[in-house]
Amino acid sequence: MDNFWTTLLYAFLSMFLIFNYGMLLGGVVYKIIARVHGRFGPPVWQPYVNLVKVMGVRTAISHGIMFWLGPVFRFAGGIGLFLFMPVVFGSVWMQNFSFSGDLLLVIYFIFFGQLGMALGAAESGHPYSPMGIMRGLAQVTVSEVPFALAVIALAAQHGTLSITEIVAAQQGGIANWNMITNPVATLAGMMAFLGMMMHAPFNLHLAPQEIPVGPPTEYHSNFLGYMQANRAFFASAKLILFMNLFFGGATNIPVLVGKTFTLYMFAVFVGVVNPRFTLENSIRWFIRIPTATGIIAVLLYTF
Amino acid sequence: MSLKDIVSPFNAWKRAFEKPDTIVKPLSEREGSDLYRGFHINDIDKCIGCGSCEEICQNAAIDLVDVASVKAKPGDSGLRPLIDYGRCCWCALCVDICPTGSLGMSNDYTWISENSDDFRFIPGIDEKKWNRSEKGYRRSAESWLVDPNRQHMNEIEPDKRKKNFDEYAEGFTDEQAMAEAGRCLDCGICIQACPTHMDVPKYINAIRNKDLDEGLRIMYETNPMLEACGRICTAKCEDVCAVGHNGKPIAIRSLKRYIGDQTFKKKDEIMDLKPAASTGRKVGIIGGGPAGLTAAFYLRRFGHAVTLYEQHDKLGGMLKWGIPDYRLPADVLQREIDFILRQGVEVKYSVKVGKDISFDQLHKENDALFISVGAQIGSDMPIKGMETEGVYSGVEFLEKVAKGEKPFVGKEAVIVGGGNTAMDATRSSIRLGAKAKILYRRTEQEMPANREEIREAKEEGAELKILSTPTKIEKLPSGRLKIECLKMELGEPDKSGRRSPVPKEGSEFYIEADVCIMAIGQKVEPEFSETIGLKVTKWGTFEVHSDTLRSNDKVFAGGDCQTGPDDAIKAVAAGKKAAYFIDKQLRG
Amino acid sequence: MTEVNNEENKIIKPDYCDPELFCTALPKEVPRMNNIIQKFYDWAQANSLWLLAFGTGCGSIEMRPLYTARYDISRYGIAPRPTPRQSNLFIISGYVSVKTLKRIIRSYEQMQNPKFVIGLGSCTINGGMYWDSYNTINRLDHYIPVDVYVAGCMPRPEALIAGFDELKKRIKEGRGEGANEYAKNFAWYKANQKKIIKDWDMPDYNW
Amino acid sequence: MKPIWNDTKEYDLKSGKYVKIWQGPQHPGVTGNMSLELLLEGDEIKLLKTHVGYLHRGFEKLMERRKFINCFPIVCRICVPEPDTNEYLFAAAAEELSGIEIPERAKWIRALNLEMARLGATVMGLGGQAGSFGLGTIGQWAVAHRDFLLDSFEELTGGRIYHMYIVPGGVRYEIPEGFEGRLEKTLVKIEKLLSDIDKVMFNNAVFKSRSKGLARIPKDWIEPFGINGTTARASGVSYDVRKDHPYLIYDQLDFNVTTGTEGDVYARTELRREECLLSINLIRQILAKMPKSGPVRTFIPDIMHWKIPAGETYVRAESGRGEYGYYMVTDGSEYPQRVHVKGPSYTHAMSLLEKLAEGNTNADIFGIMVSLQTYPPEIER
Amino acid sequence: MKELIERLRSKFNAKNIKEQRKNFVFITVEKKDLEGCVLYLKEFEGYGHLTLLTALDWIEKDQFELVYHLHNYSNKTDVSVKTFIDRKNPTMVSINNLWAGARVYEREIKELFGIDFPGCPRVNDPFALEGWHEIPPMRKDFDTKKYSEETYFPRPGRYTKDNVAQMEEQLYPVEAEVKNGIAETVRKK
Repeated sequence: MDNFWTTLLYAFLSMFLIFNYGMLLGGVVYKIIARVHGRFGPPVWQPYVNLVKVMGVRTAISHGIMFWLGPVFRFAGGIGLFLFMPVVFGSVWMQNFSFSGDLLLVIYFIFFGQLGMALGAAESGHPYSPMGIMRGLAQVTVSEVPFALAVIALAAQHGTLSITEIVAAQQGGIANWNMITNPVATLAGMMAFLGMMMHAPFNLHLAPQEIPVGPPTEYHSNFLGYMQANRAFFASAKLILFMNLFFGGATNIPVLVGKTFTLYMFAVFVGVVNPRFTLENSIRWFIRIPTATGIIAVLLYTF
Repeated sequence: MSLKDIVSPFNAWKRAFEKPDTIVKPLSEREGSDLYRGFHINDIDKCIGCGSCEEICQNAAIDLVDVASVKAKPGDSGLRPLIDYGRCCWCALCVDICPTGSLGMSNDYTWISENSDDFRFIPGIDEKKWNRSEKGYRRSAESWLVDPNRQHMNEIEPDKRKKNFDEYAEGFTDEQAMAEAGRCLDCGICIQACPTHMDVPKYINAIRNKDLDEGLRIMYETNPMLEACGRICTAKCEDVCAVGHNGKPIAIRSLKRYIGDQTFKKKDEIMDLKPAASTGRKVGIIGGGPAGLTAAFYLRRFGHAVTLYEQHDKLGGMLKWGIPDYRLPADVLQREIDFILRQGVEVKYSVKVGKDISFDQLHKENDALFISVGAQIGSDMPIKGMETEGVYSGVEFLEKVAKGEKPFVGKEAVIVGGGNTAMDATRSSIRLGAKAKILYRRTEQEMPANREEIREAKEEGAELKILSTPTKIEKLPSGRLKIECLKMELGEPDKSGRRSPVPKEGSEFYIEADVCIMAIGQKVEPEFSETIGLKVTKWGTFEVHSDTLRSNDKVFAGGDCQTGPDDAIKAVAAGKKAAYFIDKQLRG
Repeated sequence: MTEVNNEENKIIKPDYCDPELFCTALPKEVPRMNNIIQKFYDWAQANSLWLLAFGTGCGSIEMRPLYTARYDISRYGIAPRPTPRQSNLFIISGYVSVKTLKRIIRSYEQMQNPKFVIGLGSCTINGGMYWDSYNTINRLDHYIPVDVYVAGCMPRPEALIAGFDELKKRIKEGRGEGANEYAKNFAWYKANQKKIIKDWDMPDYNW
Repeated sequence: MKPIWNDTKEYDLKSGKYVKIWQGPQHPGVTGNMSLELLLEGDEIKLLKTHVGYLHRGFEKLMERRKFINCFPIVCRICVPEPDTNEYLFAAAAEELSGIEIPERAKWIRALNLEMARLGATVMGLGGQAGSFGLGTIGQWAVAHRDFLLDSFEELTGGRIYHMYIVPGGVRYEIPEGFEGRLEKTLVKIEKLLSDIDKVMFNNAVFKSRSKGLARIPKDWIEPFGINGTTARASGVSYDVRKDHPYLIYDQLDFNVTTGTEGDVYARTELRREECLLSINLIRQILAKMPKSGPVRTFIPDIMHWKIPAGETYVRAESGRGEYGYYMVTDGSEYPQRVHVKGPSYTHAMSLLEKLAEGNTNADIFGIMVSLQTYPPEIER
Repeated sequence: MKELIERLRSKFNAKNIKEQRKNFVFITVEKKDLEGCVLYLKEFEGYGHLTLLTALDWIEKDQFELVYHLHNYSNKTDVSVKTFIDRKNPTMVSINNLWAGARVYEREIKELFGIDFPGCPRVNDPFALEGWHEIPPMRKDFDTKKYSEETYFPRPGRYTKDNVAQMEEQLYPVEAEVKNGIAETVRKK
């Protein structure tokens, strides 16, 4: 980190790339889902058009300062999550900011956005928003538990809380990936991953049938634009995180694309064919299976 | 919950590798099915503007509107349906009811507009992209909502009826009348076709409502000779009947007869006509035929005193003397005339104007005069042998029959002509015991007689010899007649649209018969015309103003003596018109 | 035998008029910018139509095939949204009863400025087959501005897709200004609405 | 004795323990255009009230001022997914009162039409049930396959949604040539779909965990709540109008009424799949046994002024959702004195749903509604 | 069926018995007997299913008619119990304690016909209509077309022509004048 400004520049560049990647990934995944439905699906660039559209909406209603801080918080959460992870291991410009305890910060950032949304959505006054937030927070919290346990197991395994170091430890072939070296933690982590990716069966909080789109019910215009942009960020950041933690990170961009896409497809693969859990079901499930798996993983490395 | 339950759902992914169900180009790939009920189309030339579609539309989506390019003509109101797609529900009842089958639906279904007022158009007139669509919903024979078959009156079988002059048609039963009335679409296209413009839908509706008394009242508004007309009318209305375009027309005449038959006993009670306030004016009517009687009836309703001068000893004119009893029984005619007379008409029987009383005297005595003497003299054919014994004119023959004289017909009678008089003569001669043969110079389609008459005549054994005309009649030594004839062929259509016959060279032939009845037309008695000094046309009819029937200040003329020989209903119309304008003139 | 249970139910009264949840400010016209950015926005608006998933009448039965595999309108960038805030296209699918009209107005007013309305079927144009019903409004354009009408009863999904095309054209030409028209003629629309909705128990404008 | 449905509890809204929300009418999680007034404690429904009337068009009033022949295009609008039942029932009531006999072949074609409509509606219902729990994939397939069936309808009747094919006196049109073959192809497609739905929905751990035991209807609720159709059969009451009061030609077809035992959402959904298979079976039977030719329509006397003698009757038919009934009273004029339409879900949506929802979570309410097959237009008409 | 009818006749003085189909009968009872009759049918004769409950407006007789249609699942028969109530002050006993479904029917009838059912829960809540101030719409004296035309902006500028009038005008104006002039004289008394 010889020159702060260069790093910052690189960070912006990678942010730009990852944003576009997230957008395109969304488009492609919709197309794939559509194929299962037996149709063609929207064009790949549709997320961009949607983004321009919402940004071009002429009026916007704010319900107060917290209301518009919600998307900002969320956006910050996404960027925060992204900025503390090495995107391409060993690359100069996609290294981002890394320090020894960044894994903890990352876990925090995953949650951060939801909290911000909670404040904003509560301000909106629409009953569906708090309900969605309530469900969303419960969902995130409950999937954080096995995730945290898996992270603890990893930390115990590698003796570090730095993502970069964890990635570094996994270099040198598939046999070194945590997926192989620590399968139980990976299992717990991947189950948590399902819970975080907002696909069925764990997407009750934004289900249109139960409550219209959940937290963002009242969000529109540029608020929604920020949230959409964040979604692209957040999704790809999460993918990168899981790739880094369990699947050996990426050393170049094709590997990055391949791994993250596969990871995303995993969530989609499960999501398309399943209905949603209700919240109790989902909490019960998370407490039971993934958490137990996580505890086993932790126990395995503690003893 | 088993492992199977977790794994099995992933089967769904195999659909990802199948061809999607999506229609790639929905706007061009999938047109409506062959039967699709899309936007309307209308064959403007076939459409008669009857308004059945408007009537049946429960959404009030259809309006009948003026169309510049279509003019009203007999059997076509000139209006065309305009459809509001802000109302239409595409049920296609309008298509299913359409009597002509002109209305249909295309299989086109896209019409987008920014303006809600756009969604109206006249199918077939306004240019739309589906106008010439071949596919789409059309009314088929089975989906037509109207029964194409008409009810038939029970008739005495031809073999029995040809033995006597009894009325052979029995009239509708109640069920038949209801069924037949039920076929009527209430469109009213027939009203125009009727010379006296009877409110046909109204009285059919009365039958439908089982309110025959009202039906009778409705009919008397336009026609006081309804019982006679219910039997012998030429039923022009049925020719234009909307249902007739694709099925048999409504039996309007029979329905009229049905009302008459059911109500005649209580006619006075039903009609309950109070004498109108007297105006103190006097009107004289010369000739007690349908025109005269009609005029008399309505003039009485206007409150004028009426005197009828009749040369015979019975009223009825041609209805009495020209129509045999099997079609119009004498008592039916008589009871109808009696009803008119009960309105206070003074009749002078057996008075021939110009002989028994002078025209000038009448002219002086009355405030107005209506001449309805009819065309009583049979026309002659310009051929040799007309004066031969055994050659009658149609009217002469029928008059004899009507008087009960039983004229000689021998074994074989030849009737020349194709009108109703010819048919009457034919069937009368059959009833008198002859075999009848009809000579007509055009084809059967062109015959002016009613179709039914022709059919029934044939049923009774009349032989039809079309495209033939007599050229000479000779008396054979055996006492029989030899009628030399010529074959004809049809040439170009003339002004009236009928194709005129052209003689075929070298096609002479002859037939033998005992009598020959010339039913080729009638004319007004020339001696009478001379006595009254009215203007006379080249056909021998009186020339009067065509609208008001007025010639000079107080003389009116109408009926056959004005139009030339025509049917009874025309005479009724003339009588009515005369009554109206006489009244108008008398009131100033 | 008859046990009369006459307890007045306590929670039934809908408290529509919670002043905290409504804004009473009147709508404002937001004019179009006259530049290339506006053109770009118009293009995006046209190609990303989010329609409000509110099945107001029988037409909603044909919306399902549209969203789903057979017709798949997502190909054209059209997607259903469950909340009026995020939608910019309102499809009035057929007849509108008075009770629904009230909800339509609320939903419509909650949509944000460039907003479009498609009137589906005869019923929105001139009353359709319910022209003489005491409970259905006859002409939609008297209550909210309508951009495009699609004739039919029901219009086929294809007709609706053609309607979308027409709407896109209109938006790209810059004529999809229903929201501004509504703001401009607010008094007229509101008077019409109030004529129909007898017990008007909400603010005049719910944004 | 206080009946179970009358124990109105009171909740103190001011305590802050409860939240009251209105779900619908503008809400994708409500079948059709109706709204639910929910009182929630957390996620649990304490009290539910349904509000209908958003689709009230006054059909019964409109019919009173329409002539008999003009009523048949309007009745089908009462039930959008399955309009044919309405058309049939109106025609049947009018025919019974006026004493019109319809041709034999028309009866078979009517039955074919009804079964096709039932199949389409039930397939879509299955998709809706999957969608109500978030399994959109099945919804996509099901609606698309219903659309294939609509193509057949379009070919047979000329209309896609509203067929207006069954008219008083018979049916409008002869079956087009080669129709049987094309219909068979669609049936095969739907059979394949049903086997896929089996795999993806009925053998789905998540679906089972959500729907089993949800909104169970005990057998002794059937009568007081007036439950019918698949909802009643899922609780073990074998009542099917086709079997118990055979109309048209159903007495000449060979079929059994399937019943469930559990009476929960899963059982109701499963029974609907059985209904689909049964409909497919019946369509095949009908096509095989139908007389091959003959008239399809008798003329109605006096079409423009069709008068039906004074009388009254109630006719019923089994729709995809249960017993549909028409009560018609005539007074001898051209207009019906009164037509009352009894939709199958009339009581389901109000009294039953309100009772069933109590104690379930907000998230399940849509699933329950779909499983009861509530359909607002037939409730308020 | 015959015995059932006999029992109903003796117990509740059932009149106007009309067997519409075999196993389907209409009976009419007095207003006061109605509740007892349906209760008897439900509890003792097995008619446990209330198929429908509806009302009819006989405005000429100044009466409302209520129809309770009951169905028996076991022997598959139907009985329709009808009763007439006064149109001036229409009230009827509620049967919501017998059938849960009846409440909805009663609410609907209350709204659409204005027949009151005291004791039925939520009977005064609006059912299908909102903000309705006219007479109940299903009553015969309510004219829906007139109401619609007065309330909902009918489209101006629509016109239609009578084809008979059009032909009169275009083809035979003089005769039409004659016809009308004459018709009057016959109608004149």
